[in-house]
Amino acid sequence: MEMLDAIQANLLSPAVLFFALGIIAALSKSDLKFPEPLYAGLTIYLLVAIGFKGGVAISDAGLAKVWLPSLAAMALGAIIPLWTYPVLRGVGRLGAVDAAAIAAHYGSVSAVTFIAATNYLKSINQPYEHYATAFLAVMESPAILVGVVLGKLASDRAGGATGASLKTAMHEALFGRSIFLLVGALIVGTLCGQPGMQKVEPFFVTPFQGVLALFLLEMGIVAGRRLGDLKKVGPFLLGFGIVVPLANGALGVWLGKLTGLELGGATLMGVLSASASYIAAPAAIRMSLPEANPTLYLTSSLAITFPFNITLGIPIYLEIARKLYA
Amino acid sequence: MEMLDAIQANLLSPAVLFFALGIIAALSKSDLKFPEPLYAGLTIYLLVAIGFKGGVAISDAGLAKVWLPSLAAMALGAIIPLWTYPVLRGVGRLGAVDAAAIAAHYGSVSAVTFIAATNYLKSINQPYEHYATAFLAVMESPAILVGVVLGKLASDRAGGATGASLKTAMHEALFGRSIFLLVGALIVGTLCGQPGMQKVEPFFVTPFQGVLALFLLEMGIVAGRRLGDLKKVGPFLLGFGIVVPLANGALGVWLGKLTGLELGGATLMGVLSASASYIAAPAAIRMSLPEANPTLYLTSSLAITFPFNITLGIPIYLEIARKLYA
Amino acid sequence: MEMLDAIQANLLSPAVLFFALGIIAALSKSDLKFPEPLYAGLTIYLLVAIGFKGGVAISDAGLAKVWLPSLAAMALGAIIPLWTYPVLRGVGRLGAVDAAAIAAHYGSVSAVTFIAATNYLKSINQPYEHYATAFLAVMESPAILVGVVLGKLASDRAGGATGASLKTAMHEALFGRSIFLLVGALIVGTLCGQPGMQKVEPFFVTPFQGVLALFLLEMGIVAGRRLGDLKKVGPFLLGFGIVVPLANGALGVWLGKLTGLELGGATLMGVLSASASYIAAPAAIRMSLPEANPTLYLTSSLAITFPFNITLGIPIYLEIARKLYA
Amino acid sequence: MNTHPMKLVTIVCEAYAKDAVKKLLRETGAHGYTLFEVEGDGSRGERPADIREFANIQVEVILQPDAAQKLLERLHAELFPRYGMIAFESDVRVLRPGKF
Amino acid sequence: MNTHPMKLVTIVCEAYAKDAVKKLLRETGAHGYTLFEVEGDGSRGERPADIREFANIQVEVILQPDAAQKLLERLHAELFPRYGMIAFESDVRVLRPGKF
Amino acid sequence: MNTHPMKLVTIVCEAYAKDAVKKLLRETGAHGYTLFEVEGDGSRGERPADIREFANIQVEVILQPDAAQKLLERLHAELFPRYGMIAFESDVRVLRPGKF
Ligand SMILES: Nc1ncnc2c1ncn2[C@@H]1O[C@H](COP(=O)(O)O)[C@@H](O)[C@H]1O
Ligand SMILES: Nc1ncnc2c1ncn2[C@@H]1O[C@H](COP(=O)(O)O)[C@@H](O)[C@H]1O
Ligand SMILES: Nc1ncnc2c1ncn2[C@@H]1O[C@H](COP(=O)(O)O)[C@@H](O)[C@H]1O
Ligand code: NA
Ligand code: NA
Ligand code: NA
Repeated sequence: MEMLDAIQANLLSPAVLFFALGIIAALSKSDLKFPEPLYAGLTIYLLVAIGFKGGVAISDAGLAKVWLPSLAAMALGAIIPLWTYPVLRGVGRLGAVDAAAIAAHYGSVSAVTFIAATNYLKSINQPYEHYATAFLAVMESPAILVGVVLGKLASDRAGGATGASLKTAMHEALFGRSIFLLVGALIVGTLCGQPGMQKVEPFFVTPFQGVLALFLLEMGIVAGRRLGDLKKVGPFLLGFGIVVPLANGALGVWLGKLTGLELGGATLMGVLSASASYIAAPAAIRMSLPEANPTLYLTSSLAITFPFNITLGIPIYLEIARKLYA
Repeated sequence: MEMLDAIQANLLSPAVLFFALGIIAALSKSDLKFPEPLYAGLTIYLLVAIGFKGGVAISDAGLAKVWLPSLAAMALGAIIPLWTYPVLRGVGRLGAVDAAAIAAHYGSVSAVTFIAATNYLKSINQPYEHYATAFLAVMESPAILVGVVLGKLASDRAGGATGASLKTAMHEALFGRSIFLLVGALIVGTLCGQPGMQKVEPFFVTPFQGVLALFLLEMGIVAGRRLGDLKKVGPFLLGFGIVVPLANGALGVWLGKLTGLELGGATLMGVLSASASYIAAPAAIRMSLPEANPTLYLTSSLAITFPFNITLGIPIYLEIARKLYA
Repeated sequence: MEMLDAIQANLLSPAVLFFALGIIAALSKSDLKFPEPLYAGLTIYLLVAIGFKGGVAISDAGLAKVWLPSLAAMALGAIIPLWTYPVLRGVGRLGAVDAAAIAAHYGSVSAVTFIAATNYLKSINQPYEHYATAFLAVMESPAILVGVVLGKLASDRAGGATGASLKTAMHEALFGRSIFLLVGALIVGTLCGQPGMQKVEPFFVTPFQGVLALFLLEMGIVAGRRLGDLKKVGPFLLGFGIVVPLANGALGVWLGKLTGLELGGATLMGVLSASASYIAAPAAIRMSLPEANPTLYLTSSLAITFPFNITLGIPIYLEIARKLYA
Repeated sequence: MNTHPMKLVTIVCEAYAKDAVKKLLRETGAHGYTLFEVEGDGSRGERPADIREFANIQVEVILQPDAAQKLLERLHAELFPRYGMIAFESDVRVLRPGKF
Repeated sequence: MNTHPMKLVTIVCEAYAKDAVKKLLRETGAHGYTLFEVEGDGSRGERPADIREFANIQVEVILQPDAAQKLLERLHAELFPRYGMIAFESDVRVLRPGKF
Repeated sequence: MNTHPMKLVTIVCEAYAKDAVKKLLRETGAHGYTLFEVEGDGSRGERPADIREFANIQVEVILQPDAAQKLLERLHAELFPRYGMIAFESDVRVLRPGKF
């Protein structure tokens, strides 16, 4: 009952409704389209804003509180590909490289899903540790590296076309633009603290939720365009894209509790664990494992898991956390 | 006297002054230019913001209040091409297809003019029905459809080159990006209501007037570039572009009063009626009536009627409303 | 001691830290890049906002207060190329056209440096005359014209390839987009005054510091990319790019005091005098003195003087002012 | 490495003609196309490309010679009268002729 | 459908040369041109195209052969010494020779 | 004014291949290149170019004939299997052959 209310509250938020509007735009073949620089600008804004806010929160809370759950988040990112890879191989009957690529996406994280979750918590007045952004920042890269290594091993065994070296993959995983912006802004925020925040708050904090709503309109268009690919990926990935996030979400919440987070923070750890990357991971994978089929990993992360998480997933992970903390 | 004051207040607003600055930029051949994605981004912002605000206003006021004047607005949009077409043919001696195209533009509406009018009313503390955005949303399409049908009939009779089918025109008139954004955001706003508004207000409402001022700078550049075409369109269209808005403005105000609007809402209905489209209509007409000469309809709507309305027209339509409500 | 604190406060501001982050992005070969329209959009926003604010300040203060220091600023802009040119020729052993080009850049001004300085003064609660933007507006062009004339004379003597005429240079120096925006917005602000300001404040004033921080991230990337050219320009220009701003800064502060400014305004006059143009001047010089080597003037203004000023220079010029006003 | 002769047809037109051109490409058997926004000037005046009403695009398509011929013919008959556009053909050589 | 031989001259240059190139086009009798922004690398280093100071454009113009020859000559004499640029010529075929 | 024959190689590929293509250009001796973003459609489906994951670029490079041959060979052997791309060659004439 309570959970249905929670889901309904989420579905009627501007962010989710604009996301739905974007999907309708794509399906109705409207010529509505965000020019690439606008998309890039909104992405930069969201990443810098969330990173900066998180950094200020770290400077408020002190590193002592942050390091343990951050370490757990990194471990989580590395472990997820290790358990999903055999599932994709064994149950899904996917090729080794495709399995590694998809596993990397689900171990990595989606910043927009995280942002939507913080907004949701805020809107229902559920407090959370603001430094949770640190988990987002450290969780993007490890899974990508693990996934690329898995794929390289498989593709070497098969003597397949070799993509860029592991070094390129590491550079992309550590200096790729989304990670660079997030980690960079986090550090800037930590150095500035509250005095810096006061200066930039009216730009980076106050209008943030509105910008997110506008951005989700574009994300809806992008995801909607891929809906046609759902038949190409088959029923296994469709199920995978919903069941695996639920499992990872529960795992993340539990680990959050274990490492001392409050209910809000553990929910966010669950959301991160459940989310799949569609910006950083595709870029790194496309360059390091070019033999992997982009339709498979992009469709599952962008057209299945992302919409699932921002509509139903987020309230569900909160509910799991509530059960665990009850 | 009072009207001169009203006009002066409008002329000295940042929005109108920035519009003038844009015209000067074009005339002085400054290399100032907004890149297309910036123009697109500002348009998306303005349409989403105004649509969302209107939707929230509908959810506040209830559909019962909104449906009758909205229906009147639709009818108005369909009627204007029907009376201006014979004028353009008979008095202006224009070809059938050109007449139909221009008639469609004047029946349809300019969202930016409407936005400028709401800002003007706000700045002089004249209350208005915020759900008036609904009239804007429903008034864009009907005139385009009527105009295309008029043009098709004429061009079939003449055996002229046939453009895209009426179906294409309808798709463009209903799913073209500006209408889609406006109607979509209106529905999102209606579904969200005040709780949604609270989240996005600092982005969609607070900075709105400033964004409009910046956008009008670009509109000034665009309109200014077309001023050179004024000699191409001849004195008839020059007069048409000022007299017809005045007539339509009065018609709109009167219809607004008839359907139960207050003074502010009736003024806005007048503004909509008086305004000519330069985004949605050109796109639909270019595709459905390609034989129509774009110089004629773009110059009259963009370089004559638009500047007239946002400088002198708006205060005049308010004055007409005041007379009618006195 | 106090000065070290002042420098530290500046270095830990979000704006300067984001600038540093941009440099790191360039050096670490991250693929982070602002699309050109985003850069253009941020530039337009900053120039319009600062110009508008300055114009409103003029309308508050009255022209009587503004004209004398503005005239001094113009003279300063014209004099700087006249004294730096012989230095560049004699000490730096640069060719006549290159010397003229560089001299023009140091006589002209950097709007972003000015904006960073006003933010700095605000953050340490140092009051300043807000109409100082007027000095920024009038100081961009004179130096460019003087520099072009110096270069033309030299290149005529040498019978070199002739660029565009002096007329083109004047048009660019007076109607080039950055100057046009700044002067235009200043006039709009003067005409609107406080009533206009109230409407657009939430867009042009409140989020301003945050936008500046984001913009400096991009400026860091742009400057960072040119760091590799430092070896090409040689030790003379390296020293020139730091010593000359210090000299000009002191000169500007002194002239500010002479023409009746308070401590804050004189500091800003010093900052303007010390800053070197990297937007308006390069455009005008490239067209009027195409024989001049862009690596020399762009690297010294963008990769030496600009970073120096926004990190160390601004607090130093304030300190000079404090000494002078003590 | 053998290269195979093929035709490159380039079309510069107002952006409103995009759907009509794409449709024609499909009908004349093109297996792909490449497209980008351009500014331009011609008999219909400047197209400064900063707002959609004046936007211009360039479409490039590689085709078998006879398909190119057919495309040009239909462009001339069906689209030239309706839209501001130019089209021209040139010779190129590709590596995988089966792809086009 | 008959096609007629014509020359396509392509110029890649820094954006600051835009006005000078346009002027030259007018003077050599071009009836139109097409232009777009590009990134590039060459003897004058990379032009990453994200700020105006490093912007690059590509200009394409279709001309009668002798006009093309004249354009190339004047580019070589007047603009090559002043701006970072390259230019090349190729053969194309058009449908309406009178238009160019 | 004498013009000199040279080859223009055009590559249309997904943006992720950018670094690999640039590397190949360097290795085959190109002295420069020109590059811009494009939309496209082909055997791998539409690339609407509004987000980076679906971005497409066009690279144009002028080369000596033998360098062009080598570039095409290596593209075919090394990059065609890995990325969505097409490449073609055409004849152009330049003014300063030493530059390329
Ligand atoms: N001679 C030409 N060379 C290159 N492009 C041209 C030429 N003439 C026209 N164009 C392009 O084709 C578009 C439509 O041409 P028009 O219908 O003549 O205005 C123009 O906007 C230009 O982009
Ligand atoms: N070999 C080449 N192939 C294609 N484009 C080139 C080549 N060389 C130079 N360019 C283009 O021409 C511009 C100016 O060349 P440059 O003056 O050599 O720096 C470069 O930025 C490139 O866009
Ligand atoms: N026949 C063609 N003509 C022009 N461009 C093409 C053609 N086929 C493919 N392309 C371009 O090459 C890209 C990659 O092609 P593909 O690997 O076939 O999807 C496409 O996105 C198009 O931009
Ligand atoms: Na995850
Ligand atoms: Na109307
Ligand atoms: Na200066």
